[in-house]
Amino acid sequence: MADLTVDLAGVPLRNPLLLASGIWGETGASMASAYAAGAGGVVTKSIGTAPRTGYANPTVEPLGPVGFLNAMGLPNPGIEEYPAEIDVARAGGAPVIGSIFAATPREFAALARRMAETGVVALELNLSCPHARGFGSEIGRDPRRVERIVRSVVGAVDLPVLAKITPNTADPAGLARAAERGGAHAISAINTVRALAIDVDLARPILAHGLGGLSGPAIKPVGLACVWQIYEAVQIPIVGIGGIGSAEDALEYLLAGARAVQIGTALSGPGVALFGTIARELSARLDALGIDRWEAAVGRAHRPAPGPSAARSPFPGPSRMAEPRGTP
Amino acid sequence: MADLTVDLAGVPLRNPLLLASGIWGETGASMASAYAAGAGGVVTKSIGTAPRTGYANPTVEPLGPVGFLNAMGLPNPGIEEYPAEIDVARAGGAPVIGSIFAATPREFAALARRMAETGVVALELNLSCPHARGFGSEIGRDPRRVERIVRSVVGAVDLPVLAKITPNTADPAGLARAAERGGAHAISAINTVRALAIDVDLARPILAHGLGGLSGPAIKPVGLACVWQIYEAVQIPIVGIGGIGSAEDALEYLLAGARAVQIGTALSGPGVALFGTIARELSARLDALGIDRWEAAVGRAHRPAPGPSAARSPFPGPSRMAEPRGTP
Amino acid sequence: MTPPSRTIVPIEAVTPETPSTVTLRFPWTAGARPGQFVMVWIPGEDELPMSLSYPEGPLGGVTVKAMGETSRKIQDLRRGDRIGIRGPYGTPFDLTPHRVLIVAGGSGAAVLAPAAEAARREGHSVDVALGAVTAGELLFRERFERMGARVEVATDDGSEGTRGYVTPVADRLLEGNPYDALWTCGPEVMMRRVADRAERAHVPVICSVERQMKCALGLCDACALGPYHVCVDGPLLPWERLKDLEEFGRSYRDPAGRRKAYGPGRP
Amino acid sequence: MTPPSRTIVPIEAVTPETPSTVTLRFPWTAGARPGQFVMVWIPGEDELPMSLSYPEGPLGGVTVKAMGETSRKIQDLRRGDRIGIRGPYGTPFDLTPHRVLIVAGGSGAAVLAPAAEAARREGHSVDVALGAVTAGELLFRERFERMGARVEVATDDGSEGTRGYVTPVADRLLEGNPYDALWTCGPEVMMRRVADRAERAHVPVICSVERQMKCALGLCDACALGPYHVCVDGPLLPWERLKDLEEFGRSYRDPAGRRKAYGPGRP
Ligand SMILES: Cc1cc2nc3c(=O)[nH]c(=O)nc-3n(C[C@H](O)[C@H](O)[C@H](O)COP(=O)(O)OP(=O)(O)OC[C@H]3O[C@@H](n4cnc5c(N)ncnc54)[C@H](O)[C@@H]3O)c2cc1C
Ligand SMILES: Cc1cc2nc3c(=O)[nH]c(=O)nc-3n(C[C@H](O)[C@H](O)[C@H](O)COP(=O)(O)OP(=O)(O)OC[C@H]3O[C@@H](n4cnc5c(N)ncnc54)[C@H](O)[C@@H]3O)c2cc1C
Ligand SMILES: Cc1cc2nc3c(=O)[nH]c(=O)nc-3n(C[C@H](O)[C@H](O)[C@H](O)COP(=O)(O)O)c2cc1C
Ligand SMILES: Cc1cc2nc3c(=O)[nH]c(=O)nc-3n(C[C@H](O)[C@H](O)[C@H](O)COP(=O)(O)O)c2cc1C
Ligand code: FES
Ligand code: FES
Repeated sequence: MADLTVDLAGVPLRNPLLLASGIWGETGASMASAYAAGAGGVVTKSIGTAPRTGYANPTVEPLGPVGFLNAMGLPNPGIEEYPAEIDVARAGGAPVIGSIFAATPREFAALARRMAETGVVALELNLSCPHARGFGSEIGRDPRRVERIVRSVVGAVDLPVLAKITPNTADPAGLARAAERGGAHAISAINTVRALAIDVDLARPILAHGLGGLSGPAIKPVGLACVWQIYEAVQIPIVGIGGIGSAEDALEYLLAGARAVQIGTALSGPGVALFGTIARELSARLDALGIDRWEAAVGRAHRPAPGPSAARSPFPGPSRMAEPRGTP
Repeated sequence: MADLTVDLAGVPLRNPLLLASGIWGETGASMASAYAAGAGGVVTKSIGTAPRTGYANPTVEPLGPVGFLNAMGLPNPGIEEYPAEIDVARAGGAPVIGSIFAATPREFAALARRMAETGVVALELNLSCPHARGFGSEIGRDPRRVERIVRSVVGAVDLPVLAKITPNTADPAGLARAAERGGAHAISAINTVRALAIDVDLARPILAHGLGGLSGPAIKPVGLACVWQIYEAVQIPIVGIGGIGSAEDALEYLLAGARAVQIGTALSGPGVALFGTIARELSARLDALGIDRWEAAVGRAHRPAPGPSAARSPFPGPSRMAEPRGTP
Repeated sequence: MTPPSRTIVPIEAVTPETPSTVTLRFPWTAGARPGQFVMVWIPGEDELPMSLSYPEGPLGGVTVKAMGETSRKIQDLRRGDRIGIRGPYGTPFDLTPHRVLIVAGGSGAAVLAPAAEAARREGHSVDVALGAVTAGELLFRERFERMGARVEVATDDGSEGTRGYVTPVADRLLEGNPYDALWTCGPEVMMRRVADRAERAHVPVICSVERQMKCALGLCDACALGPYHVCVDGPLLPWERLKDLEEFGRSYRDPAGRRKAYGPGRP
Repeated sequence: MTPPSRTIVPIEAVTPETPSTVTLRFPWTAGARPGQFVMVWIPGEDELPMSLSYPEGPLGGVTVKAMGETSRKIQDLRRGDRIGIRGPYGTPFDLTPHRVLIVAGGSGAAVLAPAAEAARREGHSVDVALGAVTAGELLFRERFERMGARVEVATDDGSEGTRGYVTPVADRLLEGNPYDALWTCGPEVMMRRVADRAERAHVPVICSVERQMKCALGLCDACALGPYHVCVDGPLLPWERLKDLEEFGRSYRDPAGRRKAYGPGRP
């Protein structure tokens, strides 16, 4: 059985499958059940200084096999009320990563300090929500601001800090480098991709907020490209996010450079039971590939086998059939 | 029957459905058959100064219902040989928009001059190919370079110039504004979205070039968001591109702000017959919506009906059933 | 795994049911079953979860009580206006029980009337305890009677039937009759009381539960109720799952996800 | 509209067919039919279109002649090596004709052998005119004989059968026999000549055509031949569609899309 344990910037996880921020993360009970179902850990909904109701509905539009479009508007109960939810999740045993959003380095630091007191194992900075005015990718698209915010948070708390990067940029690697310069301990990539759906009959955007963010199968290739580019640019670990719904998807991210992954949209339907399913499939698939430890294959696709051995197995192990050439 | 004719920056088109660059655009015969099948016009493959073979295969990877990933590497016969193909397309009656790519404003201008002699009705500048080193989005992500290139081309030729914008940016509207400042007569948006697919068994990227560009259904919401943002930022017309495969898709782009659209990936399967199908569906759908001219509804979703009338028909015409309230 | 997509439908009929309640009918055949709900988009306003009071096509329907801003605006829609519908979502009623007691408070009858109809079509017996603030607000009373159900009513103001809450009526029916299922929808305090009694009488209870909803797709956690998501695990939930949840009947979450205690007078 | 996706398969057998040709067999059952092709990915090298010499599962197969860099590398693959396969693509043979003449030049037999087998299974008669540079290069000669086809051969060097091209052999068979179909694959000049004669004998001709391929999905235009795309409209094209194309047999396009004249000695 392949070893799925992960060390994520000093945080030990039983497996690399994390609940993505904003999915099943508003209540402690939901986070606890994600962990009970097999997740390696959970990321909270992004929490701000004050309570926010978010945008009016429609906040989510299903786009068939392509994925989901959403603009929730960062609804959250605020940092004063939210710690009670973290308590519930932690009581269930889950390693909780606290996601926060704010507008300025100072506000980020204050929020981080408060979040750090709740017993979370790490912080994730939402620098990437594509549709909240004054937050998210509106600030996270500028490398200098990313660096400043990360530095401010890293100076304020004693926990690993993950910077969550937007794909809505010409240069994801540049944003990741900025976060690394600021002292980030890991990069999370990606958040949703800026997107829109229009209702033709009514001649208006479907989401109440107009623009939203695309998640699910459509963005898996986009997330992979970001992780790929970031892996070549930074030394710190990467958490891959975007369209992951199977062990195969998780492995693509692993080979592109992700040390852990987050799962969001794919939970719609199977629910958190998906974590258990993927964890089992992952072990089996790693065994079949001849990889005994998940962590041993991080970024492996960046050094593909050259020349004639390319068609040989890239991994030592059972899938390689060594037979003299020409055997019928 | 709704009127589908379009004036695109002074170029009259019989309908708004154009063949996208790089699809069926390497040979004159293919472009001619797209027009014969019902397209309003065709955009050529992006042509450079010298012949290029492009990358090794695999250059294209089908990604199921999500779309296609490709990195062709801008293969093209070069501007010296290509005019013969344009002759064939024009002989078939097609209004041909010549797409060009180059590395510098000077090279763009020289190429534009040469392309203008072939009898094309307009030029499209590929400032957005996401995977060719030294070309495309590598230069097109910088608004100042976009402005300089466009200005240089506009100064060199007497034809309408369309600037084709990348979605791999934090600010598509900013790129479009730069093109408008440079004198562009229209914006084409979008090119493919930077993306990657990895083969897990072989632990390597599938495309020979590694990174590629995503096209097809997955990017329709992304293209719509770009067109939406650009429409709010510029006065010049917009050509919407990305994941269009039906009249409904085209109408979404229309309402988001596109005056014309281009179709690429969706031709895989139905072939250019799709142009005729969509043109027919489009007329019928416009009729049903009570819109008598395609052009009359450009950008309509930016001014949705307010308050209580939102649920009424946004268009005058047959789909509105006016009945006294409470009729059983 | 592809969720049902949104369709825009013209309203074909607007029927006032009570002074505060209106039924909208629209062409829609999605194979929905009693107990399921849809997300109803009022363009330019909001999108609300609504049980299908007419789940089967060709005309689907929802019955909406004026509560807050949006549900009040819905009362003003007219024939020909267009709304968006996505769904159906959630769990339908199990129609095997032979003797069903229905306990409906306020707009709760919206989801229970089609369930009762389906049970009657299967030949099962249906008794209904129907409550409202006043006689004119007794929702779907005639519809229940027309299908051959026994209907007993209670009104807060005593303008018809028993004065006061519907719970004593339900208790009385439970005592005198051998039911094999109790289906209830209404204020949670009411459902808690009713279910408590039914449990003692060994009658299995199904509650139709309402919570804040945003995605309706089991993603956003807005509808979390203990470990359940009302949009996927519900809206019908058996009493065994609910009774130990300290939230049920006591608190709900507002759109920010804050826990709020149920005030007097609200569900 | 979802195109077939790529699968990675281990090579189960590598069979040298002639000194310059090798057959790769791999587990693959995609319901392909004779005449169709796949894109074969040699990781780290290239991806090439290859007709299926064994279209039906459980072991699919392609037969590859060493031509350029990649097809030469393919000769060195061994059992257990993994390749990528996507497809099947293109049009299959219509198997209704009762008396078929097959004219194969060089590696053209790769696509024609399984077609002949399928025709034989339908009980049809199959005659084969098989050409190669030299006796050892006569591809699938025994396979044709084993299925009960009449085989007549020609070699450029006269080491077996008629000396010279295969076209005179085909002409002779055409003169002496009433065929209702002629299927051919080989150098385009050869196909042009053969089809020309067959037309005069009123025998309908199907040519299996090769062009530069990139997407194989009818998108990139690399395989354009007149108004056709070989990857979707072909690779089998009836002579009526080809004969008026001035490119057919005379020019092809290189990977940059430049038109190149066929040199002597190449297809
Ligand atoms: C699965 C489901 C099915 C439903 N079916 C129906 C139906 O068939 N018919 C129908 O009329 N309604 C139904 N509802 C309720 C409906 O969705 C709306 O909540 C209701 O119409 C009020 O919406 P509003 O926006 O007008 O009011 P709001 O402005 O949201 O609120 C009205 C009042 O209720 C309070 N309130 C809001 N939400 C809650 C809550 N969850 N708990 C306690 N108090 C709250 C507010 O504070 C306010 O005082 C259903 C809800 C769910 C979840
Ligand atoms: C539908 C289809 C089915 C095919 N089936 C088979 C098959 O079953 N078996 C098989 O061995 N091959 C088949 N081929 C040919 C195969 O795909 C390759 O073209 C061949 O193996 C040479 O590839 P290479 O990369 O090794 O050589 P390259 O390096 O591409 O070229 C080898 C030589 O041929 C020349 N050349 C390349 N392409 C062409 C062309 N289109 N026309 C003329 N000259 C050209 C080059 O200039 C060079 O001299 C098929 C091709 C197609 C399109
Ligand atoms: C409904 C919804 C809400 C989300 N909320 C947040 C959030 O609060 N903070 C955040 O950083 N990301 C949020 N995201 C983004 C996800 O965490 C994730 O980055 C994205 O959805 C891509 O992953 P997926 O394709 O697996 O869903 C949200 C996504 C969805 C679909
Ligand atoms: C195979 C392929 C080749 C392409 N080549 C070019 C090109 O040469 N120049 C260009 O500007 N865009 C090129 N594109 C991008 C398309 O023109 C278009 O912008 C993109 O595919 C999105 O549209 P679609 O989803 O309808 O395909 C290419 C796309 C594909 C799929
Ligand atoms: S409404 Fe979003 S999870 Fe139920
Ligand atoms: S190979 Fe691309 S169109 Fe045929």
